[in-house]
Amino acid sequence: MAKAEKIEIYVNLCKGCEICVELCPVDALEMKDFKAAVKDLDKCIACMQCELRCPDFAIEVYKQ
Amino acid sequence: MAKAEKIEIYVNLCKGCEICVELCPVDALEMKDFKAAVKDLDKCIACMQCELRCPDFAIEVYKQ
Amino acid sequence: MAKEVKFLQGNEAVCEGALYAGCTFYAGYPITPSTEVAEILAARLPKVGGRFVQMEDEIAAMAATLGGSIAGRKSLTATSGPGMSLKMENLGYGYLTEVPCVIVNVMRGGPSTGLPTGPGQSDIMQAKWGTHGDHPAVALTPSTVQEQLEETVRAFNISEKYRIPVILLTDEIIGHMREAVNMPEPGDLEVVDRKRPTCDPKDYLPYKPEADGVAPMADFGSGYRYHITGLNHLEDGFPSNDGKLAQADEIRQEKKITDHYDEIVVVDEMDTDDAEILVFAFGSTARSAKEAIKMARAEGIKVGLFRPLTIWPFPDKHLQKYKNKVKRIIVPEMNLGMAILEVKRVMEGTVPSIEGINQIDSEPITTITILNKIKEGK
Amino acid sequence: MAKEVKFLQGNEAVCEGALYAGCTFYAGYPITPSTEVAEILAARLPKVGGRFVQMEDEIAAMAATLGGSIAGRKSLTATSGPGMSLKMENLGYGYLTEVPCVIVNVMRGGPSTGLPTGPGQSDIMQAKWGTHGDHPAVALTPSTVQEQLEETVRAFNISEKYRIPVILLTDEIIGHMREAVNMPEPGDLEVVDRKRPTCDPKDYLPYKPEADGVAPMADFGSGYRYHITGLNHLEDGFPSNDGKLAQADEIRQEKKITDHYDEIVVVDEMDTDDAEILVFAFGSTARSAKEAIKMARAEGIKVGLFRPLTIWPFPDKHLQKYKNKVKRIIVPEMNLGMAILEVKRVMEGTVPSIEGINQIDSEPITTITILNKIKEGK
Amino acid sequence: MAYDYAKYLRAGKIPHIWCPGCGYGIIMKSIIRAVDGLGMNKDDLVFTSGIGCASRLPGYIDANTLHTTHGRSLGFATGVKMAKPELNVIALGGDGDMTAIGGNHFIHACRRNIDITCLVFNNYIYGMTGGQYSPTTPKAARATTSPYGNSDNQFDIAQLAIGAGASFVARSTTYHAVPMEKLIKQAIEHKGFSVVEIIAGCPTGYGRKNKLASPAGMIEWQKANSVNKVQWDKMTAEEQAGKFPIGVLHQEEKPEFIEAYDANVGLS
Amino acid sequence: MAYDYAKYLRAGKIPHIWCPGCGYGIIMKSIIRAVDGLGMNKDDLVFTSGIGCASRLPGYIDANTLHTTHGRSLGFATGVKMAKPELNVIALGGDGDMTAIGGNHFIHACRRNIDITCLVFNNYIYGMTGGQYSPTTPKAARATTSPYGNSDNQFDIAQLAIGAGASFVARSTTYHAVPMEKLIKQAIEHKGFSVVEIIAGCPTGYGRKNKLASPAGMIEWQKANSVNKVQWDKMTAEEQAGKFPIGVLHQEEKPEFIEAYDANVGLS
Amino acid sequence: MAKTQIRLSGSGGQGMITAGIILAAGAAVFEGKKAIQSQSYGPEARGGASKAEVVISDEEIFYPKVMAPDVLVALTQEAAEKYSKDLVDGGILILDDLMVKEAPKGNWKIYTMPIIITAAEKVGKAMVANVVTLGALNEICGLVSTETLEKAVLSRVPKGTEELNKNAILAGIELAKACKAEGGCCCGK
Amino acid sequence: MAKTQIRLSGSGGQGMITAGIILAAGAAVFEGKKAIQSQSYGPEARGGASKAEVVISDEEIFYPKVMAPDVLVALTQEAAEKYSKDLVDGGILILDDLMVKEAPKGNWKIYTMPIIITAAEKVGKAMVANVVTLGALNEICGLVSTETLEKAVLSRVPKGTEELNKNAILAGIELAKACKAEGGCCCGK
Ligand SMILES: Cc1ncc(C[n+]2csc(CCOP(=O)(O)OP(=O)(O)O)c2C)c(N)n1
Ligand SMILES: Cc1ncc(C[n+]2csc(CCOP(=O)(O)OP(=O)(O)O)c2C)c(N)n1
Ligand code: SF4
Ligand code: SF4
Ligand code: SF4
Ligand code: SF4
Ligand code: SF4
Ligand code: SF4
Ligand SMILES: [Mg+2]
Ligand SMILES: [Mg+2]
Repeated sequence: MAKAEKIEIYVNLCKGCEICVELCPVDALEMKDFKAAVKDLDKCIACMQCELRCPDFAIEVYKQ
Repeated sequence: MAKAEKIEIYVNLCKGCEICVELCPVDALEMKDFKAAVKDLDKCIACMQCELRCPDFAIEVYKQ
Repeated sequence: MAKEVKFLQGNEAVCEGALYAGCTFYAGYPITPSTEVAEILAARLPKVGGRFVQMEDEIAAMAATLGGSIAGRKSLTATSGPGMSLKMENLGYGYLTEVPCVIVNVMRGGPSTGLPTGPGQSDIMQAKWGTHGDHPAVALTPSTVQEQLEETVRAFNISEKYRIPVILLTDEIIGHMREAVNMPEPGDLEVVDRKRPTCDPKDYLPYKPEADGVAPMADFGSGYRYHITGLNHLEDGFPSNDGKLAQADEIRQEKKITDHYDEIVVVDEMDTDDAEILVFAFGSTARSAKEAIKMARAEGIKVGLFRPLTIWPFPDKHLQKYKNKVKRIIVPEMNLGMAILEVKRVMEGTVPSIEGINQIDSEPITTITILNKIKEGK
Repeated sequence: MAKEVKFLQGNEAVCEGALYAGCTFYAGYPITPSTEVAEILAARLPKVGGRFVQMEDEIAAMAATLGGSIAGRKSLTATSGPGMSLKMENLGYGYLTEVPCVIVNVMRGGPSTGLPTGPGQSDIMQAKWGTHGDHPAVALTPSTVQEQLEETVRAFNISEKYRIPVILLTDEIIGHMREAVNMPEPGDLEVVDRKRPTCDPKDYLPYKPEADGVAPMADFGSGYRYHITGLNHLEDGFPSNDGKLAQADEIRQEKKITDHYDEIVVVDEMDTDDAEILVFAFGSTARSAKEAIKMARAEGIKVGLFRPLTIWPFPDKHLQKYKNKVKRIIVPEMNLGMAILEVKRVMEGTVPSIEGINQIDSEPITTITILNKIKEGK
Repeated sequence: MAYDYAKYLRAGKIPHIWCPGCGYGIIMKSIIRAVDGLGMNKDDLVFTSGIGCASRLPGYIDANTLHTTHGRSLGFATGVKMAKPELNVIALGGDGDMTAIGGNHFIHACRRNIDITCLVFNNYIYGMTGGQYSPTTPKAARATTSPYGNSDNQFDIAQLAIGAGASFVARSTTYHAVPMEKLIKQAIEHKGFSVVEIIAGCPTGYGRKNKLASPAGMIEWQKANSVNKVQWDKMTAEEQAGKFPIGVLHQEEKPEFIEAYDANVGLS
Repeated sequence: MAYDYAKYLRAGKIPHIWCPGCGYGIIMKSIIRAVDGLGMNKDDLVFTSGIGCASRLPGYIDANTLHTTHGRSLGFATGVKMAKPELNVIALGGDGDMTAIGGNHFIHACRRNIDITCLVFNNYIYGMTGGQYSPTTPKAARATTSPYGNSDNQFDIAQLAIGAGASFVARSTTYHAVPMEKLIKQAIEHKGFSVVEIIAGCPTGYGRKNKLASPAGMIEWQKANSVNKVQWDKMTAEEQAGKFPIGVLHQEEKPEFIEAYDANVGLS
Repeated sequence: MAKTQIRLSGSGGQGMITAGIILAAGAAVFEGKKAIQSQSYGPEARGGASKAEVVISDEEIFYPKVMAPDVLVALTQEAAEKYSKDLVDGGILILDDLMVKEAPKGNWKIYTMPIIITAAEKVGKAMVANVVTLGALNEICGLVSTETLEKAVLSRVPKGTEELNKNAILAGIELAKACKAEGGCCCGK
Repeated sequence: MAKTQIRLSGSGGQGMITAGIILAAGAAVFEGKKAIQSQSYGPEARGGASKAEVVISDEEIFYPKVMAPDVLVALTQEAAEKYSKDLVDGGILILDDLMVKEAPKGNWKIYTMPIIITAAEKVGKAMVANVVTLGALNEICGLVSTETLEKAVLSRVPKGTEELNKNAILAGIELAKACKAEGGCCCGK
């Protein structure tokens, strides 16, 4: 299973819609102060769902 | 075969389009001075094509 | 018994006015800042046996509004600048065929899409000249939420009485603000219904005017079968190429409005008796003007307010009284100078100075701006 | 070498003018009495590498005309009253986004469908006020077939020079009559092309005016990637809610035209030096006016002709010369009184009598009618 | 006894303005026979139209008639019908009126499924304005604005109506004067939005420029190129080429707009 | 390395104006990946739009961008394309923009088969004006102008396009961000008029009023209710009920308008 | 010739408008005269009775329409009736004998001649009736030179029909001559 | 009280507009005062930061908008920054302590209080934050009587939520009292 090296979240761009959090198949993300945040990078399987569907260019997943 | 008793042509209404003359299957009508006219009432089989397709309410066929 | 007081938004008051006047049909297409009129009537109309429809665009909305009226219902449509521009062709049809209805234009900012959520008063001239060809026009310009209600009723009344589409020319400020309104009870305000024919249907001539220049109008489906066309037509409603008759008919149509100037044109004049300065202001702008005048009067300046509630027909007659009387006229308006052109035309050089305050920056013209202009002494 | 003389229909001359000016795109929707413009250009444009398209309606036609110009072609559309009313929204877009193009309105009779095959001059005010919001406007009114050609070229020139849609406001009489035309050869008439940017694309600001108030305009696809919007926008073309800047931009747009009044406004003045009576006439009506004046002069009456070839901007400055000078102004027009309102406004009461001749019976106003009015002495 | 058209005609309005041989007179007669056959009360009958030769029809019919602006027939009709759903509303227009400038109202009326009968007189041309090409002018055909032959693709009006959601769609021709009458009857009786496209000859605007035979020749052409729907469905694509199906092309049950509205808002 | 969207975005214009969770950001990214994937030159790329939330998109893209009047995107696009056929023109708009007020231009562009790529952002609502029902708002759904639930019938945009004559018609959703990108690519590469309808969530205008879950819930809904065309064709009507097909729904070879015109009038 | 007002009328397809254009163009382009041609349309632009009007003058023409024609050509009964109403007293009326069964009454110089028949039978093509008309009209009224008329006609007709049209002009001239000789009618009626 | 200009601001869904309407309606309908409520919209009418403005006066109100507020309530940081710019010198600024991390600077009397938390936790429903706001605002500024405020609130809330809303008002009043007592901040910070 693929892994992520890094998940970058730009809080200035994040509008807190929770799409990434809710669509993450492995629950690797969470909301913090109305913005998305990484909950557990290790869980991430680098499926890219969050990056693909973030409407605000606010999250980037760097594969290992 | 049906027959017509009378074919009425209203020359004040007839615009001389020749539709009736050309569509008559038995050549019972003709043009006269740019208006439709009965050529041969006997030939008429009262098929009503002329009346149906005269755009100007100018021809009426009375069946026997 | 004290009247019920409601705290209403301007657009809501338009709906109350429409319902009071007996409106039972609305066809529209949404556009900021007029959408509340549609939204409220969508909920309210069915409760009074009326129907609401959202059409595919403003052209269809204007068409359906006229269609509803032709079938006998008092009909309303509401829109704003871009939608108003689209309605122009069918509005012209409404004039020529003399179909009553009310069109609300909640004026917003800018030409084209402009500043869609801001206010403006730049559609004044369009309300008279927007469609091609000659025709009379009636447009009303309320300044308060109370007037939004009352002028809507009056718009329907004029429209029904004179068989003419009437424009309620309000703006985003009045449309969106909320104020207390004394709710009229049945009977408080006059409600006019169009004249309907009483003659034998076979004698009915849909454009044969009575003494007031207006012909009775039959509802479609009421047994009076007749023809309506946007071609120039005769008294029987059928088209004619006779230019002389067409001309006579169009002059009659103009006259049916100009002959009733006194009934149609309403002007609010305040402190004008001894005024040396007149402020000509309408709609939301007139609010600041009124305050500015009060402040100026307090300082002893002889200034008065001329506030047309009817902007079309233009209040020539009312205004002419001030010819050779006032020394200055100030015309504040949220456009680059429209009503001022008419004021100049009417005053025919008899007023030494006619000055505009023209602001199209999406902000209402303030009391201070007008007061300063008054004090400027030119 | 003698010029080639062609015997052309007025609408045909418009096409010759457009081709002379370098028009290579036409988008339209047919309507009497303007259809010949489309029909001729459908045949002629491909021969000069141009394209013709019949759109689904006038709204689309106006849109495509603007689109063609944005991609760099001089573009034309032609229509008449009802079609003109439909174009209003997109015409307003053309003003705010400053896209050059020419719109021909062959004025016909009546409001709405009216008297579609007859002439009229009732769209004068619409040409200025038809779309919502503030904007400058330019409209030209030729009187001869020769002028149909030349004014079409001038319409394109103004449009290109000042980045503004220009209306050629002709009428059914001039549009459909045929007269001899001296065909201009290349170089005879000035042909103006819009300023295009020469700067580095990354420095390009599509609405940053040069000294003349006009910004260079880049063709789409020429390497200058930029944004066009009907929202109020900044110099970079992007929308802004800053009302103050919006206001400044709209004032700049008005000024780009008013500042060039002398270049844009052309008036033909005949026998006016000693005139006590002025006839203000335009378009086909001016023909009869000219003849009537010649006849009146022959009888010793001091009458002159004031014939605007540019009706918008209104020729205020030219007309003001006659303030306190002429005793009467007669304004014959095929409408119920439009240009006369402007004349009254400009003359500010300095002319004892301003009288209209208003005829909308589908017939041209005759020489005799005007002559009689001149002689009436009021 | 000959058919008594006069009953539904306005006295003194005939002869109509249509050119010699114009197919529209044939359609008018079929319409009259249809409404007469249904025994419709003239007081409850509304005809609306836009602008064009076709749109002049309502002026001749003794009913409530509304000759509106170009393309807007259905917009007005919608207002009339919503104000008084008990009226029978027939909205008509030419191919240009209904599918060029009026195309948007056409597809939306189809979508809404409002109980209006819509008759599209398709003569493949803008007749009234002298013969410019329309959205149905055949490829390569000459029109005043297609001097090199028409380059544009065509609408199949019936397919457009079906795609937009109309619940009754039929096609006929002036050759088929009697079947046309029946289709119009069916369309009127159908609850919901019904479209009947009627192919008609325009000798003046279309025929002349396209070296088509006489008015009668245009009618013969219709006969030769139309195929009954039942048979059409059995034909191969090659056999279908250049021909068109006639008859009822589509029919479905679907909630009618005003009924649905009234039920929804508590009016019924 | 994360995807470099910045290459096609205008500097300093992000964050965009769309609401939190609006599906349009997802579409914008798919569009960028599509044009980037095709290696398109920004100088030759034109985006036109009308008015609405969707229509704000061109402002963010570094290309030749034209934000026009409500519904008229395709009219302007037609002018641009005819003036310079060598440009790649993408016309986009919302369901209201393209199929309500712009419906006529939509069907005529389909008919003409002009080589423009048309993207319809279907969020089932008029988003920009605050949530009035649109021609695609589902039956019974609440909108500010359907307080009793929507009574109106819906367009099937893809069927409308097919009925009008479009030569490439596809549908996707914001759930299918990658397939959407591929469909957009195919649409751009198709010679002729191509339509891609994209279902997108509008949490503000539609979701709130219809007790729909979060933005993510709306995306999940798209996943649950869309069916690939191949599979769709195998389903029974009952199985299809309430669902919609995605993928390429129609594709045909048909003369492109400008090519046909140029050949016809001797320009090519 | 100060100013002559001419009206050419008939039914839609008879080419009267083309005839009017040819005549006016001839006068304007080849003889440097002032000339204006105009026409009127029915409800929007369709078939039916039609007329073309021509004004020819040595001086500038202002009012472009014919107010009261000096000359009227009518090739149909309907046109003759409709358009003769304002023909000036003492004016010239040229009628086709086949189509106009009954000449309208007035104080006019009336010429009735077989224009259509001549075109169809003598010249060989009914279509050129309008050119025959021009030949006859010009012979009677002397509006332009025969060379001008020929040049004007040839500049507006399709290639390959030059001879046909020249013959039509000549046939028209002959008709007019015969007609004048016989005092207004050359149909032998 | 001659004329008080009040601005209530926050983000789209926080109900500040409703709060403004309730306050103005209360003053106008139940106390016979003059009151105007207005609001502004983003580019066309969509989400984002929003504000409601209320003017209350004993006399007729002409200019309907707030030119420079005497009182500003801000429930988000963005609103606080954007809308405090023209707050009058010496004006009142009421902030939510959770959402506004950094109070804008100015010569104002600033009250920072846990409005949102109170609504969610103490009253039990985050949705009534706007009514809590009204309670607090009115307690601080004394715009209308508490009865009026209660009547105004109850006339605009859904049936069945009366108790909830009454509690919200009271909670707001309490907050304000505590806050005043502690000199502007009752969050214990
Ligand atoms: C807004 C507007 N645009 C254009 C016209 C001109 N016009 C009148 S009828 C017509 C088209 C007629 O074609 P069609 O609808 O097919 O009817 P037909 O005459 O062929 O029966 C046009 C373009 C008009 N009257 N109004
Ligand atoms: C002529 C005109 N009518 C109405 C409007 C108001 N308006 C702006 S956007 C819009 C509809 C938006 O809906 P849609 O096209 O579906 O786009 P969305 O906002 O949902 O993306 C409307 C009605 C307008 N700007 N212009
Ligand atoms: S999807 Fe994007 S905007 Fe939404 S919460 Fe996640 S990072 Fe933020
Ligand atoms: S890449 Fe996939 S697994 Fe990793 S955080 Fe994003 S959605 Fe979750
Ligand atoms: S079909 Fe009618 S109009 Fe035509 S020729 Fe026959 S009778 Fe006359
Ligand atoms: S009824 Fe039939 S057979 Fe008799 S004349 Fe008419 S078409 Fe001919
Ligand atoms: S132009 Fe064509 S459609 Fe119109 S009346 Fe003549 S034949 Fe009929
Ligand atoms: S209103 Fe709807 S469509 Fe518009 S930006 Fe917000 S979520 Fe998106
Ligand atoms: Mg047609
Ligand atoms: Mg939408």
